Amino acid sequence: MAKTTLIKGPVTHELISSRMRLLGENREIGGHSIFLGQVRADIKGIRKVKAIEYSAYEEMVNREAESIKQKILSEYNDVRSIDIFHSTGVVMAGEISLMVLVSAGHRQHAMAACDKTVEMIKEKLPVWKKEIFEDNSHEWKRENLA
Amino acid sequence: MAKTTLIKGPVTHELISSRMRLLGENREIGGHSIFLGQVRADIKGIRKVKAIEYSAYEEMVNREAESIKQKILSEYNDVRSIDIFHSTGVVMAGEISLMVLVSAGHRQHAMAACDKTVEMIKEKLPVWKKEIFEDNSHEWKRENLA
Amino acid sequence: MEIRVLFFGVLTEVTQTMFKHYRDVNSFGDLMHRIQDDFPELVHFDYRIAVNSEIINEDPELKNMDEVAFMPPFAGG
Amino acid sequence: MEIRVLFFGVLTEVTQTMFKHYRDVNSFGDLMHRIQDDFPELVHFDYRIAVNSEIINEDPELKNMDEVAFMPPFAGG
Repeated sequence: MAKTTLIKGPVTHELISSRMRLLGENREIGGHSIFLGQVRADIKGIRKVKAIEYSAYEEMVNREAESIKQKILSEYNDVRSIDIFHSTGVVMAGEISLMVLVSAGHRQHAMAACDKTVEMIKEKLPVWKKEIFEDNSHEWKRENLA
Repeated sequence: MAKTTLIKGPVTHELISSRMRLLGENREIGGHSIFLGQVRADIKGIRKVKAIEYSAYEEMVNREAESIKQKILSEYNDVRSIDIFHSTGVVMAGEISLMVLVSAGHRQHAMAACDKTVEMIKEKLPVWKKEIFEDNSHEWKRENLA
Repeated sequence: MEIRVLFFGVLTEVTQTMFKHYRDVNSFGDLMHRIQDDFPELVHFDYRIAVNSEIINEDPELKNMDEVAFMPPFAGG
Repeated sequence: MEIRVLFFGVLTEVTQTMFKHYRDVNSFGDLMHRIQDDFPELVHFDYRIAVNSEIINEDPELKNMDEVAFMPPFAGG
């Protein structure tokens, strides 16, 4: 299981591919459920989002991510592994800021556990986001509706 | 949206990566939910599954896959795209036989629509699987519990 | 009329073939009787029937060159 | 005792800093008063407090070198 949760900058295709290449190693796994969160170019009035700058309480993120994994593993005993990667710093619109990959013996467990992991990340991980607009103004985003 | 649903042999990492590279193009997308079905080395009595051989009613698969996509798009108007790839022929244990990729404006819709798409694939796609064991004996799989 | 019949999955082990042509078919009922005569073991299997890749729920009117598929329960994924 | 205080998210725009040391702190209540005196606008914001990266639900006993974090609603993902 991955130790690092926070990634500086976007979650790159190279990182995603490198995790995917490990998927076939456990022959008891029947399904992988993956969620990728992507920065949207939202329009707020006359301003358009260019990027999001994420900040995090790193020590607490690591502790909470570990606790989420433990909780999911104990709740879904069919789950074999859980990866969580979250960006810090600037992520441009169209780039990936969150990757959750849950592998399980059976598809229903992989999908349910992935959904639950994403919900818990939104609820429990001390991460904040500042929307940066094309005119370089910014706004702290309060709502958690990614 | 992809036209081909059936892939000869496993869904390869190259195919998965090539679809992933397209993800950032639509800036209104906030989340991608991906399901990958993998062939499990199940143990049946004293026999161990080495591979699954998939067969399909190709014309009907294409028609049903299109109908599933239309149904999901009309039910979840936040969904922007749906990819479905399913193997035919032999897929070895540890290889991927199904990829579903749903992109939406918001994460809940991406995840709910992906789950629903996978359920509909299991229910509606005319595909059959024959488990091939390490001793080269085989058995048609009836249940749909991947 | 001429009808093309397809068999899938475990049914191919009963019929030993994936397709078979039936000529001079009078009706769907006539076709079913001839298939049951050729493959009496089919009665032991669960299957649905599609005509031109659409599942039927009642006996259809067949046309010349229609494709009739015998499909055991689906097992994709 | 000496306490390290962290501010996150929108709160850093109020405090103009991500962290601040407080010395000669007598108690959690004492610390809270001093922070409110330094940053009176904090009262207009929603936040939770963590001590050594665990969220607290009641006033804790602080120890020397504890880390106290002011956290607005989370917005990860």
